[in-house]
Amino acid sequence: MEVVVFSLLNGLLYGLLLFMLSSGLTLIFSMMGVLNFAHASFYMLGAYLAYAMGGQIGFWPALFLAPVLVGVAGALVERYGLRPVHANGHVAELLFTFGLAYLIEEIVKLFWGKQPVPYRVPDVLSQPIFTLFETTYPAFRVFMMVVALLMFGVLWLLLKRTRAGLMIQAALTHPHMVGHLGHNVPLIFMTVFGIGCALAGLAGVIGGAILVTEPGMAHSLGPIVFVVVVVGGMGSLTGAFVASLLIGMLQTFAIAVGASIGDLLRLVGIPVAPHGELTGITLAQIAPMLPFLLLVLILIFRPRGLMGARET
Amino acid sequence: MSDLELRALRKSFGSADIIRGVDLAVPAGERHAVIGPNGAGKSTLFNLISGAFPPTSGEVMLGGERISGRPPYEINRRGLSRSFQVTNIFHNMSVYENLRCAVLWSLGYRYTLWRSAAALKDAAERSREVLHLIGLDHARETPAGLLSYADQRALEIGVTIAGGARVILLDEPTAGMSRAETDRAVDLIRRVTEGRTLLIVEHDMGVVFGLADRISVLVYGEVIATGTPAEIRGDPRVREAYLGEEAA
Amino acid sequence: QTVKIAYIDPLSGPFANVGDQGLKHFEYMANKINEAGGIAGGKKVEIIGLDNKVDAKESLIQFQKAVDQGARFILQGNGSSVAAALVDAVNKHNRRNPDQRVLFLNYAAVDPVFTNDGCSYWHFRFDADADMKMEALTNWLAEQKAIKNVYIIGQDYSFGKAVAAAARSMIAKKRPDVKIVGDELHPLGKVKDFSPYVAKMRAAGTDLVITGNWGPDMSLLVKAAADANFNVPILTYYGGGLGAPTAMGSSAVDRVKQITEFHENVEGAPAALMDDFEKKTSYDLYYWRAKTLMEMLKAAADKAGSTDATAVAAALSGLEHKTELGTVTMRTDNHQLLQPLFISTLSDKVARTVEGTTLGFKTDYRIEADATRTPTTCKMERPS
Amino acid sequence: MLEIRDLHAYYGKSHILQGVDLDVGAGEVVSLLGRNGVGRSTLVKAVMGEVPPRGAIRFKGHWIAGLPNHRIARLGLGYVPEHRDVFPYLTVRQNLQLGVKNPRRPGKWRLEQMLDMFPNLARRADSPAGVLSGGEKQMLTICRTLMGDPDLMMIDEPTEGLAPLIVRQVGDLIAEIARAGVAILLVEQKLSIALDISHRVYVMGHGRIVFEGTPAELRANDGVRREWLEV
Amino acid sequence: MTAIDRALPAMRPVGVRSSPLAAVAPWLLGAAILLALPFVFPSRTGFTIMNAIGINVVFALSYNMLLGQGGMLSFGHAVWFGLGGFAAMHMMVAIDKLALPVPVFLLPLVGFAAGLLAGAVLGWPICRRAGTPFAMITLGIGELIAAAGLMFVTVFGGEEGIKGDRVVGPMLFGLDLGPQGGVYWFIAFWVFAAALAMWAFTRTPLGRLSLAVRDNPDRVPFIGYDPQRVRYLVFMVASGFAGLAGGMAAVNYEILTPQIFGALTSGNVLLMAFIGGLGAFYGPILGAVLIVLMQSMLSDYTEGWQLYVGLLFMGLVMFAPGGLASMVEGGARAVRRGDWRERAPAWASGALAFAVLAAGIVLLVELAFRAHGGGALRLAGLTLRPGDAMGWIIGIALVSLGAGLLRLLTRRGHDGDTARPA
Ligand SMILES: Nc1ncnc2c1ncn2[C@@H]1O[C@H](COP(=O)(O)OP(=O)(O)OP(=O)(O)O)[C@@H](O)[C@H]1O
Ligand SMILES: Nc1ncnc2c1ncn2[C@@H]1O[C@H](COP(=O)(O)OP(=O)(O)OP(=O)(O)O)[C@@H](O)[C@H]1O
Ligand SMILES: CC(C)C[C@H](N)C(=O)O
Ligand SMILES: [Mg+2]
Ligand SMILES: [Mg+2]
Repeated sequence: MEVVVFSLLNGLLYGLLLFMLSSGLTLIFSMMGVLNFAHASFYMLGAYLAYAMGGQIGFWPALFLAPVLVGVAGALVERYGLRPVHANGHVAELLFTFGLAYLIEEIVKLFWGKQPVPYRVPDVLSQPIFTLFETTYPAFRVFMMVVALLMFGVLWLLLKRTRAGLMIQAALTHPHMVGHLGHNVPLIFMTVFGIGCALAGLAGVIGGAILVTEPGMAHSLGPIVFVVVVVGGMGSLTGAFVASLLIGMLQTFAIAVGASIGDLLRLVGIPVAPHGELTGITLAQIAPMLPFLLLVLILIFRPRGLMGARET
Repeated sequence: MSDLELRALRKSFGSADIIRGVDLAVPAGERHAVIGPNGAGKSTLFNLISGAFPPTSGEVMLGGERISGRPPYEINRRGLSRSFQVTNIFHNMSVYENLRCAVLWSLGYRYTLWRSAAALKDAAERSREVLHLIGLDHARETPAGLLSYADQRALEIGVTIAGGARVILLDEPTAGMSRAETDRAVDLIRRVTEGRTLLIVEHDMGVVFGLADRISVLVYGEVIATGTPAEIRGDPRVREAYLGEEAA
Repeated sequence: QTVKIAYIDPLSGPFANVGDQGLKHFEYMANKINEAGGIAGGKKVEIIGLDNKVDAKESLIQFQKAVDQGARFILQGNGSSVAAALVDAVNKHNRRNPDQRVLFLNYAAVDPVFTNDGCSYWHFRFDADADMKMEALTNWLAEQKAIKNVYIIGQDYSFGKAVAAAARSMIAKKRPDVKIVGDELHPLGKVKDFSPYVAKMRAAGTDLVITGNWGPDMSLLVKAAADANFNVPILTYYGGGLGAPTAMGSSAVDRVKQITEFHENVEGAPAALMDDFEKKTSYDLYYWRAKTLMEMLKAAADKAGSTDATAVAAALSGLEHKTELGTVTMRTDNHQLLQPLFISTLSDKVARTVEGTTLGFKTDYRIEADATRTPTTCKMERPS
Repeated sequence: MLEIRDLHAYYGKSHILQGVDLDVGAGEVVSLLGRNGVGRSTLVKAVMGEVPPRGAIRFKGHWIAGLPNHRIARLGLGYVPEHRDVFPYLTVRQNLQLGVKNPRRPGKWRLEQMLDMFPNLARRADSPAGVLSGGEKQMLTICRTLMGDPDLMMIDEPTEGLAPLIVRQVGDLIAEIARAGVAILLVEQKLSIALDISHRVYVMGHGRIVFEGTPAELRANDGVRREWLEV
Repeated sequence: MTAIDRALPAMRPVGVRSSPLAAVAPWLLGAAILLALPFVFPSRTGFTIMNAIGINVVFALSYNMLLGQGGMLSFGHAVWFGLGGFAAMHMMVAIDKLALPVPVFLLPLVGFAAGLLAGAVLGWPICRRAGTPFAMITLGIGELIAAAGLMFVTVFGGEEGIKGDRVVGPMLFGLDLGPQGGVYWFIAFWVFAAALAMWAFTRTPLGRLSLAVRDNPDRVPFIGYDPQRVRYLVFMVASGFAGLAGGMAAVNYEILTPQIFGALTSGNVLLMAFIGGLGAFYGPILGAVLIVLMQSMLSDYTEGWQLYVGLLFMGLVMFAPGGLASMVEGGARAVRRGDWRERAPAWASGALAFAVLAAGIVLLVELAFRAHGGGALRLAGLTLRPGDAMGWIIGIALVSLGAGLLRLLTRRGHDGDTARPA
């Protein structure tokens, strides 16, 4: 019982964190079609900026300023980096962001060193907010969930209300034509990219405090955000949201269950040795690979993802 | 006996019925034109015949055997080849490469990976013939994407006939061509389809009446009339549904 | 001329900070030796940092490079997995190139196998192995009658497994009544949030956690525990450094214990040295054994009057050496260093704090060098 | 309204436009005739900056050569390219909506109006434009540009692939657009319509203007017709 | 994702009608280079690096089969490399344990077989998709195998990996694989053989068809070919050669760890292929050389080497999207056309501008790295300390100068001048 409740909470938390991360990528990858491998790096940037500014101006202003700065950085990258590269197609863009990821990591090391930095949230947020089975639940985690949900809401409106979505989709196949109709495609792309990065930054401000803020943090979250977007379905924000939660739950429960493959097989009536090479592997060990398993299966059996509009 | 035959062919996308029961028989060696208003379903008909997608019901017979429901490459291997309304060639490859790729299967090379393509005499020869036939010898090594529109259309036809298919489907081959180019194209088509079965969609009546042995008129997914050019020209329904006054 | 010493450890990737910290230690100690006139009659020593990303294969590439650049001494510690590969590589190399033999000076890879079945004459270990440390930890546990349920969690590789194995057998011996309620291995350096594990521990009614985790795996673990204020004592191998203290809040005070050969509040720890070290490297002095290692290397080289690997090896094995904390000995039978060990607890009332926090460690026990001796199965073939 | 002076354009090394002068007055319908490959499309592309133009182009008094195309469009210059560039993944309706430059200030052409005019489009209003028939795409592109109510429309081969009946319709539509006060530069193959609806015609050959005059004059001038238009 | 295909530079129909000599010449040259190298770089280090390059050359070429030929962007090519490698490694162990009469020299063949087989099995579901779905599946498979690798300890050895000894079994050509030098000849042989085989592949009907599939997959079914089948076959062959490279790695390093399956390896090969240039067959070779050199040497000179690597990628992608090959081609074309004299100045000034810019950046970065803890920066006599402004000023000056020059040059490059009669 207890375990289930906490797994639910933790799953939810991790899921929402994933969503914060991937929501930005949904814009950049599944709408603009840019395979942005530096996305997690912008997330890291957000965390470090928040840490740095938090020291000067306090957490709350930083909570807003850091993402803005990251967004601006992103916009600049789009304008002076990706835009010229865009003409050479997606592989070029991809490699550009590859390089960018390196760059950002090194720059972070330059300024803040290789050690994790003591990035703490204000005490109001580190207070326990409620207690379940004598486990306290820190206010900050709840705060994070709220922010995530807000992000979802705002983005959703943004995409519904504005024509930007349409223009981007159109521009993917016929950029010139969209221009001929009097729409400033480059500007739209720059803005959207900037917003995407800002979202990553916001995720960083929060994720950095929940996890640890260190130069390796981007690297460790790299591919999984793509899993979320693709599993959710290209161009579908709701999809990304559901996928995040799904993956969050999947992983936490896998750990919670902790049964070994052998046990499971025996459950379904296949008698096997308890501690064989394969049968000895526990779900907990498999947990990290589950998202990718999901990714592969989805792409093979339902390439449009959970809620994808078009096939990737 | 008829080379290509459509039997009670139907196609609907979701709720929209596009092809509503088409029966058509094209005897071997006939040049048969399909005309009809925009959106009547002519290209869809071609897509069904060539296997781009399966019919909702009914069947397509090629030389007496059923081809409907088969994937396009199998249909093509059985000797039916089609061109596209919107030019559909290999833009980054040279004109010559375009043609050579188009002849390979018909010469039985399939997925060969132990012989150099350059060393295949017959393939080279056939490609050169076609190249000459469509009058693009001068552009042999030009990337297809850089050809002028008219030349691209010519190459489209070249790629379509290169495989030596018995039945040829051409979808608006002369669309967007000036009189001069059109006449050249018609001449080309006449030559390359010599002794083959041709099904052609055109809006240029000059071309249609000049080329076709028989004509079918497709309106909203149904064939409302089939006959010789003379009959069709005379048919009031056709005038009213399609030709308007022009043909008069 | 200079004696090149290759330091092969992660300098990039998730464990970069761990590797960097070690590198700074050895560079600092090398400088001290050079300032004091070098080794074997005035030769300067030079540390070459080589990045292996905690990957065994990468390490061998770096090993190749080290040898190519003329290094005859290899320092490595981060990851028994890597160490295993290096031991093998060094053996092969010394067999194939008897004229340019190489020594492996292991300062932290503590899988016991290297000083037992897998031991090599060319390998010397300057850190107490997982068993020796576990002996000490379990001796402490033996007295904690209140503790009934122990949860073991570790990284899924030889070292983590070694720790778990040691814990299981020794607890069974010393505290048959204690129940092992959890025995978990997680992928090395891949887990981002340990909350699920903590939830599990709590659900299992754990009242003591034992872990050999290090680097992010350690910091994230304690952090998750702190966030869920899961306040049971944790017995660690690496709770005292490598980024862990930064991550634990004050809630960890009096709960996180570590077993090490040193911490900054050990009686007899040379304050001047520690201050200078912090000033120069902006790290705390964590690897005391780095000092011991370099000093013993010097001693051996001086004794042999040469820096040739074979000669140094001969001098090193069995060498006795005095440090501020007591006398240490390099066992001849398996090349394992015997040195005093300390069990210490995180505290907020200490003279010296770590990693810029307000926390530091205070000694609970001191285990004398001889008391750490464990039986060995090592049969090493020595060069004739 | 649109003045082009000594316009040159290149594709890589090949010199396509070799100094073209051309004018379109307000509310005027002008046709640009010529064989395939003489450079008519290139001309309009150059005006929109899709091919880098060399020379002077003035629209409503603004020098527009080299401006980004969206700026040009916002000056009121509409462009319907050849080969039907519909947005395949968007529905017909969405395609038309994107034609509108500023949703807050809709122009004189209404979406419903368009759909009435072309029942085919109405029928497909909510299916992706990619599946439209060739002709339907053609109509869609014209309507889409119209939605941004331009003062001058450059239409490249509007009747390509249209059934005779529809060709008439399009002819009428263009005439109607013109009546609504929109100037039109029409690139056409089909002499019949071009000559019917336009006030002036240019004939182009090998990157130069080889004839300029009224339809009547062109009809009269067999020489030009034979040399530059027919076989 | 047609966008990917659109992205790719058209791969020239390699010497479709070129004379036989012209076709053979490059290979003679290549062979000559391979033979000469050991005498040019006789040091151990030389061999170590050259061997690494050799392995990556084969790996990168096999990758270009996928991307350059088939238009398939894969993030999991390391899988086939790794599986081939482990197969060879286990064979090596077996040769030792069971004293099999198999020469280690032939192990790459085992790798090839394993790669081919794995590609055939896993490739079946993978190749059902193209474009982005394909890319993402390969990403997933890569991560999956990488994670699984750590679990199946008996097969992949967990974190410790699997070790082997290459000086076992019968010798071939009396070649002793003990010393690095011996290994070089082994590598050289397989590099040449594999490259030749892969080049031949591009000329076969299947090779040509794969180009067509990359270019316009929708048209292919209507000329009688099944694009999915074409992709699948190309994928298999590419996997095979990746496996062969893995086999070479097994022999060279005598150890393999599951990390080999990781995104890092897959990312690297993508970089090598693209930086080298997908457009020409030899492109990936250049890429492999450059990247291996950088990764194995740069780190010795500076702490910030990854920063430079990052900048280099960004720079190359921006200014030489066609990769190194495209530069070479450009030069060659100019020479053929004989107008290289006119162009030379432009190139020279461009190179100069780059050099200045680079110098500036390097200076700044190095200073920054020394800012905390590090000592002073000594070059060409003068000593710069992060403390004082001097170095920074120079650096910034250089950067702005270089950037300015570049801008100027690129400006002149464009023919955007639009006359405006006053
Ligand atoms: N996949 C599809 N889904 C929905 N409707 C479709 C689809 N494909 C075609 N249609 C519709 O079917 C009708 C027939 O299309 P088709 O392309 O066959 O017309 P056509 O006769 O070729 O006209 P045109 O002469 O203009 O090319 C069109 O109204 C088109 O919108
Ligand atoms: N992208 C391109 N690259 C190189 N040359 C091109 C390109 N597009 C067109 N051309 C060449 O420019 C010339 C003019 O092309 P354009 O499209 O303007 O002809 P056009 O007058 O519009 O005739 P039509 O459109 O009826 O074919 C043609 O000869 C064509 O070969
Ligand atoms: C650096 C240490 C944490 C390495 C660890 N003790 C091991 O043996 O793997
Ligand atoms: Mg059609
Ligand atoms: Mg045109």
